[in-house]
Formats: sequence, C-alpha cells, structure tokens
Amino acid sequence: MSFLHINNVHKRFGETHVLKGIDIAIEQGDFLVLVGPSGCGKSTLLNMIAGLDSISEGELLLDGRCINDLHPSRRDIAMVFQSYALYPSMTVAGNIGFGLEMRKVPRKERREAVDRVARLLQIENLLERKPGQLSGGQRQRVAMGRALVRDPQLFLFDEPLSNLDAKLRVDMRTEIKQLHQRLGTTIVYVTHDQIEAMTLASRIAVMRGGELQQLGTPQAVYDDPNNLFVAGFMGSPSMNLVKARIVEQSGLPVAQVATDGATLTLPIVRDRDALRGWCDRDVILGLRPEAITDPASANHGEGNIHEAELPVALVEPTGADLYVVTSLGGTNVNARMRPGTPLRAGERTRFAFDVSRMVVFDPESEQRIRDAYTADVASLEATA
Amino acid sequence: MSFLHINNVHKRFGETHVLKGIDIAIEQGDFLVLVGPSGCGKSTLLNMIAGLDSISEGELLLDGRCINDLHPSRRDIAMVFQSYALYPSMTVAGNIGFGLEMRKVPRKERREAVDRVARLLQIENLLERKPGQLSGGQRQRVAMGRALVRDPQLFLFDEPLSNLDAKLRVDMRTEIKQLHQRLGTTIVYVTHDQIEAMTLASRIAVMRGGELQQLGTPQAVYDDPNNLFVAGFMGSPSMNLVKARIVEQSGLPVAQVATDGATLTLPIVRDRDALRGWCDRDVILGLRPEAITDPASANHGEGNIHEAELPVALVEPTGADLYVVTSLGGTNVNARMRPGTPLRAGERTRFAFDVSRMVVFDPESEQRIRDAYTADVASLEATA
Amino acid sequence: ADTAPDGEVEVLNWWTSGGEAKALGALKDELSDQGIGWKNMPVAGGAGTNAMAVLRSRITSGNPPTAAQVLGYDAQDWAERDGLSSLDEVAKAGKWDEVFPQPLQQFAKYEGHWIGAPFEIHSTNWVWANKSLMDELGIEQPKTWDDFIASLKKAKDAGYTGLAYGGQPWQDTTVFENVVLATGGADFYRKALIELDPEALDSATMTQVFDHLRELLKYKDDNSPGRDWNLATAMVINGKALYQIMGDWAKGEFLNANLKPGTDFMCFRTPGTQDAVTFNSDLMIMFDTDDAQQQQMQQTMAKIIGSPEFQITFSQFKGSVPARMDLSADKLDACAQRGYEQVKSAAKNHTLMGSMAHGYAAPASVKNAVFDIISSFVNSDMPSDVAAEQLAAAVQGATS
Amino acid sequence: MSVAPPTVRRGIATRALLYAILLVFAVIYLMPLYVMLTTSFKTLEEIHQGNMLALPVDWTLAPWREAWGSACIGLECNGVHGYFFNSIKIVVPAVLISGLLGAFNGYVLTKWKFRGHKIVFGLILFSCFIPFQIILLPMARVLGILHLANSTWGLVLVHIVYGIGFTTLFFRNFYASFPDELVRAAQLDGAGFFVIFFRILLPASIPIIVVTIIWQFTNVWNDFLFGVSFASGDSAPITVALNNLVNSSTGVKAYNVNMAAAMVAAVPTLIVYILAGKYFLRGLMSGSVKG
Amino acid sequence: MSNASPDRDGGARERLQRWLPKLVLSPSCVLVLFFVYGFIAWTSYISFSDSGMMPDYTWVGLHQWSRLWTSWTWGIALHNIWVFGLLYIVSCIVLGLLLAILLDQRIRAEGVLRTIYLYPMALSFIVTGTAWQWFLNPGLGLEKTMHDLGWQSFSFNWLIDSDMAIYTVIIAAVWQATGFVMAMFLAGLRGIDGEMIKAAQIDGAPVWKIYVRIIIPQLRPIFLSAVVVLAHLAIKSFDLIVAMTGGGPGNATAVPATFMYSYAFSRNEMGIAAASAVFMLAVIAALIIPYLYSELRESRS
Ligand SMILES: Nc1ncnc2c1ncn2[C@@H]1O[C@H](COP(=O)(O)OP(=O)(O)OP(=O)(O)O)[C@@H](O)[C@H]1O
Ligand SMILES: Nc1ncnc2c1ncn2[C@@H]1O[C@H](COP(=O)(O)OP(=O)(O)OP(=O)(O)O)[C@@H](O)[C@H]1O
Ligand SMILES: [Mg+2]
Ligand SMILES: [Mg+2]
Repeated sequence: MSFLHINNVHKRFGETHVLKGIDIAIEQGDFLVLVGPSGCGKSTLLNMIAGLDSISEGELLLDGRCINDLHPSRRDIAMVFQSYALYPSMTVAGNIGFGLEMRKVPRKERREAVDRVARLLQIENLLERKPGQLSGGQRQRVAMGRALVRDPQLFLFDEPLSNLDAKLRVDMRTEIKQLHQRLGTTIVYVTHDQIEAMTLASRIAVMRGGELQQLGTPQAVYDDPNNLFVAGFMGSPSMNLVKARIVEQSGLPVAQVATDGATLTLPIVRDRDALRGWCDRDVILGLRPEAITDPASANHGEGNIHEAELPVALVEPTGADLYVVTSLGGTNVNARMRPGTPLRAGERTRFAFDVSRMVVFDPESEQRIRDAYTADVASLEATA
Repeated sequence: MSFLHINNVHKRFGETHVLKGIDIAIEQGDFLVLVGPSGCGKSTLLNMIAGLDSISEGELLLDGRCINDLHPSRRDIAMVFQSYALYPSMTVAGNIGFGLEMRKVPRKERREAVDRVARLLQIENLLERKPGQLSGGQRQRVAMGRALVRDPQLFLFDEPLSNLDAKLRVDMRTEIKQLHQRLGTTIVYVTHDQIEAMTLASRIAVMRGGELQQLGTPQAVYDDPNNLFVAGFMGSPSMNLVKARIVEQSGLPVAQVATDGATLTLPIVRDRDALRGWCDRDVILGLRPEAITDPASANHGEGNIHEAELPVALVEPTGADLYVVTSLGGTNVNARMRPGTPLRAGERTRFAFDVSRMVVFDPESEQRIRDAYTADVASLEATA
Repeated sequence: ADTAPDGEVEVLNWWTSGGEAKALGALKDELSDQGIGWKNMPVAGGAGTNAMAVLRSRITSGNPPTAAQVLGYDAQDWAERDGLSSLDEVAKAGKWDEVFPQPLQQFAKYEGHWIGAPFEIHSTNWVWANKSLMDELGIEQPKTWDDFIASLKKAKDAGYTGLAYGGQPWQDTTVFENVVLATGGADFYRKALIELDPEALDSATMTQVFDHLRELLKYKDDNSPGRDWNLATAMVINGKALYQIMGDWAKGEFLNANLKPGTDFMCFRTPGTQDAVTFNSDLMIMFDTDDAQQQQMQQTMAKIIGSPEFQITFSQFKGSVPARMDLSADKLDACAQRGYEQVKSAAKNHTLMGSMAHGYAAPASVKNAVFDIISSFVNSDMPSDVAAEQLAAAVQGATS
Repeated sequence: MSVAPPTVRRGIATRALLYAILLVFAVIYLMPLYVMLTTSFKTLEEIHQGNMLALPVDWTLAPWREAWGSACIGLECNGVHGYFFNSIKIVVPAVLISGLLGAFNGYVLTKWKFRGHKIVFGLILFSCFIPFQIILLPMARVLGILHLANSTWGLVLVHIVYGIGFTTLFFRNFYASFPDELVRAAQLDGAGFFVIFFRILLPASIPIIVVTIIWQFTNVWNDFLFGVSFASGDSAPITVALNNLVNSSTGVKAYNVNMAAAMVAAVPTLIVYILAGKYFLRGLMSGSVKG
Repeated sequence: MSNASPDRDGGARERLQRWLPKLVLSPSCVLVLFFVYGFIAWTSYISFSDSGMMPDYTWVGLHQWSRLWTSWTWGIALHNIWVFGLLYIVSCIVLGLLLAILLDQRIRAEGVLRTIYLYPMALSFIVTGTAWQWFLNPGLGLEKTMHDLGWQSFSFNWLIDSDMAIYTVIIAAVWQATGFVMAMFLAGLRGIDGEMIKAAQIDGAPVWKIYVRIIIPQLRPIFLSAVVVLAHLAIKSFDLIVAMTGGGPGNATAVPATFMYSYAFSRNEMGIAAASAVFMLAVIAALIIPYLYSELRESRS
C-alpha cells in the first residue's frame, strides 16, 4: 500500500475535461515532481490533493484513507504557493503561526514552534517584519516556514522557486533538497524548471493535456523517455530528434541519417530486438546533446562511440561547455563539446556519437520503440 | 579610434550616483553584452547611449562624433525593449514603419522596407495584425523588425528575451546570433542570462554598483576573472570559491585546503610567479565545477589533473550531468561528473582537479592574484 | 400621523417667504393657545412641486402629515382618493355653507362634504405700483389697457424698469391670465381657461391676448428669468421698477418694508379687469387618521381657520382678504378693503373666477400644460397665432 | 513619466505656459468656492454694493453664526445645525453598512465564485445606473410598511440599497487583484470564511476602504432627492434644510447666510476630499472605478 | 477559485462554511432584487396604467406612452438631454484629458492642483447651484462684475436666454465632473509603459505625435469608462438643473429627469412619468449593458 495514491482521478470544470484519469502512487518520504507544459493540469492536481478543488471522479488515498471529501484543513497537508501567498497584514511570526492559531494551539507552544522553524530556516531576525519588507528569498523562506511549522504528513509545493532570480533559485533548491533529506517528509512539487525537477525528484511525473505521460525516476525519464513528448520536454538544451531510416546491415538493424551529401550510418545498440521489425521504415532518433561530443570527451569507457566528420554550422560557447550546431537529417543538432575546442562555423570536425544512449521513436504514434525487456524494466522502476 | 566610445561617463539622479565613470570602447561589428546584478545601472547606460537619459558627466562618442546632446531620433540608433514596447493601436506593419514615417520616408519606400524586414524575420503573414494578437515570440520579432528597418549604426537591446519561455528563448537567441553574423551590425545588449551573455557576446562588460568590473571576451571573463565578484557572478552553477593557504613546497607555491580531517594540497600552475609572494598567507581559490570531475572525464590531454578522494555530501543529477557536492575549506563545492556515476551521499569518491584552470584571489581586496604576464594578456585581449 | 408626537400637528406647507411665514405663525400661535404644538415641516422650492412630491411620498408610505396646504384642484384630487377627514361638523357649526362664496366652495367641498378649510381669498389681478415713482414721472393710475402701456413706456423712457417681472412659469401665467381677462373680458376668460373651450383657446381673441402680452413683456427687464416673485416686488419697493402684476400676497412685502398703501405704494386692479376677480385660496386639508387626539386637533385647527378673527388676522399678514364674505373690513388696510368689496361684488355677479396660474381654473395637468406654452412664449419669440394654436393643443393633450 | 527626451532642453517658455494654463484652470475651478467663501464673510450691504470677487472689507462671522444657529427655516429659527447632525446620523451608518456589504460581496464574488456569479455581479452593478426618480414612490410605500418613513433610519436604508452597487464594484475589482492563493493558503491553515475575510483580506484593504468611504460619504451627504422625498421635517438632512433655507426669503435674499449655510453643508465632504484625495487617485489606479 | 472544500461527511459547521458565501451575498441580492428590479417592474407596470395623482392599477395599454410621445415638453427634454449629454461628455473628456496630460508633465504642485480640479466632485449641486446661479446671473454675477470693473461691453447672459440656458447648465456640470475624468485619465497615463514612449522618441516622434498616435489610443478603455460614467451622470442630472434653472427659462432646460419629477409630482400624471422613467432606463440599459457585458467577459480571460 503506497502512501499517497492518486487513483484514476478526473477533473472537469464545467465542460472542460482538465484531468483525464491520473494514476500516481508514491511512498512515504518520496519527492514527487510534477512537470509538464503550462495548462496541463499540474496545479489542478495539487489543489485536488490539498482539497482546494473537488474531485470529479476517482479516488485520493492518503496513508490508505480516502480523503476525497475531507476538508482541506483536516487533511494534514501543507502547501507552498508560487506567489507565497503570505498574509500581507501579518508579521512573519503571525504568518508562520496562523495555522497553529487556527488549530487552537496555545500561544506559548505556538511561539516555540515558530521559533524552532525560524531557527531552522535562519529567519529569526525577520519575525517581526511584514511580508512587504522582505526580499524574494526571505519571503520564500517564510512560506516554507508556514508549511513546516505544522509538521504535516505531506508537503505540496506549487512552483515555489519560480519568482526567485537564478542564483537564489539554485541556493534555495539545495536547501529544499537538504531539508527533505533531513526531515524525510513526503513532498509533491510542481516546477517548470528542468534542473529543479531532475535534481530534487525521487520520482518525476510528466504530464501533458491532463494525461500522465511518464512516471519514473529522474534518470529513467531522462534516459529512457516513453515517447517523443517526454524526450523533447525533459532536458535543456533539449534532446536532438533526427529523422532516420532503419535498414539491415549484416543482420543487424542500423539507422541511416542524411547529412549534407553523405549518409551517416549509426549502429543500433539499444532496443535492437524491437527495431528489427522496423527495417526499411522511417523512425526518429533521439540523442542528447551530451551524447554527441568531441572524440576526446566521449565516454569511451562505458559508451559505445561512433565517430563521424560533419560541418559546423554555429558555435555557442557557454563557458562551461561549447555547443556546436551541425545539421543531421535536415534539422539542427546540438553537440556538447569541451570548452576551448578551437572551432569556427563552416569548418568540419569529428563528432563522437554515444549510440548506447540513442533512443528511437515511431514517427506516427510518437511512442518509443522498445525491447520488451527494457520496457519491463522501465515500468518496474516506475512502481518500485 | 573605436566605433562606440563611452568615455568616463557618470550618471546622477539627484543625490544618487548611479554610474561612476564607465569606460568602454567597442569596434564596429562588435556584440557587447552588459551584465551585472539588478540595479547596477545597465539600463541607465543603455538609455544614455540612446539619448533617453541625459549624461551627467563624461562623453559619448559614436563613430568619433560626440553625441552627448543629440536628440535620440538623430543618433541613428535603434533599441529593442524588454517589454517590446510595441504600439498597441497600430498594426505590425504600422509599428515597424512608424520610425520611417516619422522620418518622412515616402509611403512606397516605407512599404518596401517593412516588407523586406518582415521577410527577413519571417513575419510577412502577421503584418496586418495588432500586437495584442501575437504570441510572445512574434512580438519579439516585431520589436526586432522595428529596430532593423531603420538600418541604424548601432542596436541597443535591453533584456529582449527575458519575457519569453525557456525553449523560445534558446531559439530566439540563436536567431539573434545568426542575424548579427549576417548583418554585421554593432550591438549593445543587456541580459541577466549567463548563457545568453556567453553565447552572444564578442565582448562582455561586467558591471556592479555603477562601476565596470571587467571588460573582455566571454572566454576571458569566464576563465580569467579579474576579481571575486566577476568570478562568482559569471557561470551557473557558479565558480567554487574555497579558502586556502599558500605554502611553499620544494620551492614552488602550493595551495593547502582543509577538508574533513585531512589537508588537500593542490599544486599551483597559473600565476605561479605572483603567488610566490603569497606564501603562508590566506587566499581564495576559484575552481569551476567543470574543472572538478570524476577522473575518467578529466581533460587529461591538456589539463593538469590532480586527484583526491573526498566524501560526497549531496548528489544532484541533472540528466546531462551529475553535480556532486563535497566540502572543501568549510564550504560546499560543486563538482560536475558524468551522469550515471554511481554515487550516494556519504560515500567517498575520487575527484579530479584540473589545476590548470584554478585562479587565486586576495581575500582582502577581492582582486585576482595574477602574473604580470597574464595580466598583460588579459588587458591586451580586452582592448583588442 | 404616527410620527407626530402627542399634542403636535404637522402641517406640510411651502409658506417660507416673509409675509407667508408670519401669517402661518398666526395659526401656530392660535394653536399653541389651545395647547397644541407645532411640528415644523416646510418644503420650499419648486413652487410647491417639492411639497407635493413630499406629500405624495408621505401618503404613499402610509404616514400622512396632520394637514397640508393645497390649492384648488389638488384638494379635489386628494378628496377623490378618499383619504381626507370630513370637516362637516365644524362647517355646520360655523355656517360655512353660507359665509364662503360659491366658487370657493366648489373646491373646498367634495361631493357635498367639506374637506378643506379656506384660509383666505387672494386675487391675482392686481397691479402694484411705486407711488413716488408714479409721482416723479407724472403718472396717473391707468384705467385702460392702453393707458397702462403708455405709463409703462413713460417709465421705460425715463430709464426705469416698467414691469417688475419674475420669470417662473406660474408668474408668467399669472400675468397671462391678467391679460386674458383684460383683453377678452370675464366671459372669454371663463370659456377659455375654465371651460377649456378649444375654439376659445385658439381664437382671434387669444391671438390678440398674446399680442398684448408680447407688448407688455417689452417693459420687463432682461434679468427676469428664474426670479422669485418677492424679489420682483422688491424692485418696486426699491423704486427700480414701476409696476408689478401679482396677487395680493405681494402687499405683505410692502407692508413688511413699512410702506403705506396709497402714500408709498399703490394697488389697483389690472386695467381692463376692474369688474372681475381671479382668485385663489389656500385650503387646509386634513388627512384621515385613527388617532382620536389628532382628529380632535384637526377639527380644532379647521375651526380656527374658519373663525372670523383668524380670517382677519391671517389676511392682515398675508395681504389677502378673508374668505368669509360676512366680515367687516375695518381692520384691513386700504387696498384690502377695496379688494374685499370687489370680491364680494364679483361673487354676486358671477365674475369671481378661479385663477389658472394657481390651480383654480383647471386641474394640475392642464395648468402645467398651459405653463409650458406661456413660459415658452415668454422666453422665445413665438408668434402669437402659433402660441394660441399650441395652447389649444397642449390643453387638448393634457385632458385626453 | 515625461514624454520629452531629456536631451532636448525644454524651453523655460514652454514650462511657463504649462504652469500658466494649469493655474488659469485652477482659478476657474476655485472661483465658485471662492465666491461662496468670501460672500459668507461679507455683510449684506457689502454684497449689494461691492464686487462679487472682492475680498470682504469687514470680515464678519455673523452669517455663519446665523446659518448655524438662528436662520429661519419655515417657522423655526434654529439654523441648520440640527440638520447637520441629521446628516451625520444618516451618513455614518449608511457608509459603514453599505461598505461592509460591498466588501463582503466583493469577497464572495472574487474568492468564492459559484455558478452564475457574474450574473449576480452584473445585476448588482446595474443598480448603480438606474435613474432614482423611478423608485421614489414604491420606496415610499415600502418605507411606510417598514415604519421607517420620515426617519433618518429610512434614509439609511435607502442609501444602503442604492450604495451597494458601487461598493461592490470597488471591492470586487480590488479583491480581483488579490491572489486566490491567499485564500487557499488560509483554508489549508484551517481558517474559515469569516476568519479569512476579517483577518487576512480586510486588513489589506485600506486603500479601497478609503475610496469607498470617500465615494459613499460624498454621495450620501450630498443627496437631495431622497432626503426631500423621504425625510422632510425634523429628520431632513442638511441638503434639504439648505434648500429650504435658501428658498425662505424675506424680500431680500440673505446671500451671506445662504452661502455660509452652503459652506456648512460642504465642509465635511471638502475635508474628506482634501485629506484623502490622493488615495482616491490611487484607488482609481488600482482599477476600482474602471469597471 | 472554486467553491472548494467539498465536504459531505463533515459536521454542520463545515456544511455551514460551504453555504456561508452565498448566505453572506444573499442580503445584498435580496435588497437589489427587490428595491431595484422589483421597483423597475412596478414602474413599468405603472407606465401602462391609468395612474394620475397616485398609482392606479387600471390597465390602459399604450395610452400613457402615446401621450408621452405627443407631449411637447418631452420633445424639449429629449432634445436637451441630447445636446446636454453630447456636449457634457465631449467637454468633460476633452478638458479632463487635457488637464491630465498637463498634470502629467512632472508638475511641481501636482497634488494641490489635482485636489483643486477634483474638489467640485465633493460638492452637491444643492450647494454650488446657488453659487453658479448667482455667478452666471447677468444682473448680479460675472457680467455685472465685469461692468463694475470697467468692461462695459462684456456680455454673458446665457442663463436667462432660453436658447443658451442649457449651455450654462453644461458649464456647471462640466466644472463638476472634469476633475473626476481627469483623475481617471491621469491614472491611465500613469499606467502606460514608459518603454513605449522611449521607443517612440527613438523613432523620432515629436511630443504631440507621441500623444496622438501612441498614448491616447491606449487610453481607450478609460474613454469607454468615462463615457459610461458621464452618460449615466448626464441622464441622472437632476439636482443640477433644479438648483440652477429649475428647468427654465420656461421649459428651456427641461430634461427627462426633471420632466419625470414634474409629471409625477406636480402634474398628477404618474402614468406618463412612469413611461418617461422606463424610457430613460431603457436608454441607460442600452448604453450600460453592452459595457457591463464586455467588462465581465474581459475578466474571464
Ligand atoms: N476554475 C477553472 N475553470 C475552468 N478551467 C480551469 C479552471 N482552473 C483551471 N482551469 C483550466 O485547467 C487547465 C489546467 O490548469 P492548471 O492551472 O492546473 O495548469 P498548470 O499545469 O498548473 O499550468 P501552469 O504551469 O501554467 O501553472 C488549464 O487549461 C486551465 O485553463
Ligand atoms: N529616474 C530615476 N531616478 C532615481 N534613480 C533611478 C532612476 N532610474 C534608475 N534609478 C536607479 O538607478 C539604478 C540603476 O538602475 P537601472 O535601471 O539602470 O538598473 P539595471 O541594471 O538596468 O537593473 P535591472 O537589471 O533590474 O534592469 C537603480 O538603483 C535605480 O534605482
Ligand atoms: Mg500552475
Ligand atoms: Mg534594466
């Protein structure tokens, strides 16, 4: 029995069907991150867990108990909002203590709990300020404090860091991660930020248009996407998706990609069994930018490296990396190379393809073409 | 004689001294990116170049001519704003053509110019729409079109991409880069985005509190920061800054860093001459996350690798990379490792330090400790 | 009246100018002699329109005042709604049927029952003149319309305002009805303004009336629109204007200014109307109530109003003549004495006729329709024949 | 925001012209108030002889004293002070209650939406726009049935009813800019409907409360039509008394007393505007009157 | 947000919580439904009845309506409201916008000037009508003052000229409402994106063109709000006319509001009065309802 079980949950706002049967189960202590394009229903799902939106169909089980009809204040759930939703006319201490006050916790106990949380979040010196006098990061902390002080069974976070600037976001992310490790609470977290999702989650749920696309560990979602949408959505710069054709060469399926003039042939390593059935058909190859590098940086140890010389269309140094753009199968393809590699647009250079990380999709159904075995592993992992 | 010369420019708003003597010179065709924390005066500088704010002191030379007192419309400068500042009541064609109309360009010519720019930006089919009917990316293009149509000597961009979502931002960035390569115009560009700054700039100017901190190529600013501020500001995740002590070992200066229990000794490769004078004094070491890796990923070819076994405090997989946090000199240090490296918090593992990329700072003055030679090269590069 | 406390009467009125207020004060004093209190309820402005709105609002809310001051047809209209107290007992005791003139009884009685206590009789066909100005200009009291116009011209030529004029619809109409009476005579007046005969209204005589009115208007000053009647009177008092055509309440203002009739100011019937009197009269109507004490006070008030002494006192203040025809005029001033006799003889000769301007000639809807036309005529250069035509049409519209 | 670029030195002449125009308008706008004020300090002779625009030669407070305490309205000569307090008795509860109702409505209509909430809002809002003459008689009847006729409480009811539209509009537009998440957070914290309103929303509503008070205060205080129709006599508000006073003349109009009385009637609203005027603009900027 | 907190098993308190919002809204709804819509229905009925001095529920069909439309004063009233409304709205908007633009030029004493322009809004016309009447009266006010000051040829007698009197009412009305319109426009100007003006400057537009081409078109929603508010003030203008001209000279300044009042209360023609009131309401509804509709739709997105 899982800790939080979202069982075939639907949501309709009048005519519009916003959530179309979501099934997610997580364990106590899990950190579930919901990602997906804007409007896909992430906040709606979170609100339903909190009890702020009613459930149109399906069941919500917390610790084995159906909470469909429980009032939000009695669900033992705390939530942190994107806008922080701090009460503007109360002090920080008032904000943090409000939930306890409503639960009729005596003033002294309340004061102690607030102090404890304030110490934890290092905002002791702000307790008497009003939210209007705080910086973004401080507000974020207060919002967290408000959730923490109640010591709930489940935390919900709706894009809590999106209002912070880049640097602060990184810091707060680390703090949340450490807090989670320390307290071991169960968290459901919505974000738009790739890195946030990948680094924080123990489980990622990718949603699209009210449907769950994939649920799994961050690595599984990143390396083993179920379909084109997940592949394209996760990762920045995003996965290179290249048109190719599967042909048989010496009994093995290989992928042929058109480059300017020549044809690049890439051996198939993963999902070879499934791809046997795709000979002479068009597919879409997915290759992460970091799986296309300069030969020196390539993961010769574990990877399965295939090299080819291709023209350079554009060079984008980011300092830490050098993104080199070339053209494959008619689309721009991003390769990540070591910075300082002396390259200029127009030159030709050798690219190393780590084909062990290559995934293949059916262009029609947009689904992954997968061996039965790996498919099993993926689903196994997802429910582990 | 440089093309745009900002010569000891000051700006005061009443009492507040916002710009405190900025000196920047760029050549025709340069792409200058201004970066710096919020409120450091980037927009103010841009507005002064455009003639929208008056210059309190100093001189502004464009193509050798002082333009301090020239009306904005006669400076032959175009500007793209963060909010795009499209005229909501005019069509796209009207927006693009307004500047020409004000300059009394005949209708027919105007029409042609608008069409040409629209073709260039692929917005021909939007010409009759109002800005309200456009998506963010389309608005951005129109704003660019408005600047391009006038074919000015100098383009100014004030955070033009910050209102777009992450994916679109990457696309537009590439487009701007290609446009710059194609047209060869001179551009001054303000951004908050690290990657944008690094990939677009031919010159980066890092500002802080109204003062110029460093001016140089992206790579110089990234690899060769002048001071702690620039080091910490550029790059994400930011450079690891670690307290250390310089001691002499076998006649050479080395840096000693406290780890839990033991002491890590890192050889000094860069700026060795200058650091000789720092023996037995505390310094701050700067090491980029990508200069601390797993031994397998290390740049054994060119780098100067030093390995050490250290405990893992936190593991943050981003999919493309694995950030491993350890503790050095009392602070958290980020190392970038190959994804999939099987590590858990609490374990010990070997880290490879690329000491050839290590930079050293004076903790008091926060300035870089540099050999005379490299300092020369840096300043040479900056004015090249 | 459930909000009026014990022992108080609440009387809705719009008597707020000097003489009016004094006259009303007399009633208040009489009442207080009888131990009856007075609750203030003036509703000024809009020539009684506001007062009528308030009255309606009070009646509608089921909370009528004890009594209200109304004019002519309004009393009939209220009586028609069956909400008024009968004053028959008081009337019988005071022999009202005999002492009040017949034309007035038409309004104070409804279906044979007394429903209103008449305060006084005002006549509206009076001219008020500044005596010293007349002397200065060598003007004799004019006997005919032409004399009248001639004297006005004289004043105008001498740089004075001939006619002190208040530009409000009821004042316009007051002057108009004077011209009707002077031009067409009593029969024409009755036909046109009381019987509302369309042929009389749109007749050659009526066109001539308008011609006369137009001529008369030449002698007013330009600032007349909107002017209150008492301010116009003040112009005569101050010697800025020669005449004012106004009801006899104007006399109160002269008396208030310590002027003597005959020596300081002159009063005479509008030339050409000497044989007839157009009158109006304030009626006090009492509203039905279950409160015995209130009923008692209503009866008392009616009795006071109808009593000979009060009729005289009231008229002294108000400038009017008593509504009772059986009193001695000794205590009245010279003007009133003359006026009282004229009213008496007019009552006998059937030339005591209701005033259009004050709701004694036609119901409110017609009255106001007439106001519309007359005011428009006064304030524009509408030709006389058009005015006559319009007048007939407006009356027609209001009676449909 | 200035529309001319700073590099163009704006001529002093342009600037002077700008101020001149603004000043001329200011003078025109102040003229009636000036005339009223100065007249109220003049003696009657001075008014008749002197120039309307001249300052009083002998300043006298007598007209004010008379207007306040001894001017005659009908047969009573007690000035307008009683009616002034009537107005206060009407304004205070009417403003407070209509404001509170409006605040509740705005709160429900933005934070507790239900099916049809827009129609309800539309219906309430439309009531701002009806011509009031239309309701005089039925209202009189209803007040009579409620035994509120001819009392200040009756007027309070009337002003509440016809004030709800605007107060609801103000608060609705204001609360619409409040994040819904605030209410959600409070719900999770266990706060109920009223606790959320009184503890969280209301303390943060000061700007709009000021706007609402200004608006309602002005409307109620200045009302004449309802006052004259529903509360004549001793319970009349100051505007009605003022009208009676101005129309109670004895040959010569006591302009100075009339003006002093008018000033008495105007002072409270003027004070409110001058003290809280800038919040009014701020409230307008927060979109409270836009809808 | 939605009416959250679904709660079927919870106690009475929680069920109460669920109904509270509607409960709290209901008094206002009841008041408005009864006192506004009920009364409108009543008045509409009266307009088809034989009511004279007091309401009378005898049905007479369109009789009162046809009398209304043949009434001479009604024609004047309609004409006046048309002239008055148009000029009033246009002048208020033009002046208000002008003042707002001038005030928006970083004026030193802006706060004071703003208060000066705004204060007439605070005063009732029962208060200022007297002053205006006096001020515009040729024998007493401005004209006399000018003559006293030696400008003998000065003439301003509109108040007593039946052709021009309506314009004096407009002057006073504009005086009262301009400040409010100015405040609305000022709020709008303050909300305009400063970057847009910078863009226009770089595009080389002169100041007046920036206003005409860029800024004013953006104030459209404010124009709309101003027109609606002013139109409703114009149609309701009653105190103003009563205090200044009493509808005169003659009927020269009669408007529907005074028409209705006088027919209901001094002419004992309640049926016609009701018909005119319903007509006024219909005109207002025709103006307001599309506006309300668009406002409410807008807030959805
Ligand atoms: N009260 C509502 N009535 C009708 N539709 C609604 C309502 N609330 C949300 N929606 C719709 O439900 C869909 C999902 O909304 P939701 O807020 O859950 O998206 P989201 O995934 O959180 O998006 P974002 O990333 O932009 O926050 C959207 O299409 C939205 O328009
Ligand atoms: N008109 C002004 N009057 C007074 N101070 C001003 C004015 N405009 C800007 N400043 C101040 O000048 C400083 C620099 O502002 P500027 O807008 O140039 O910063 P910025 O670097 O563009 O910041 P951001 O990244 O947030 O856009 C800020 O501290 C700001 O408060
Ligand atoms: Mg969301
Ligand atoms: Mg900026």
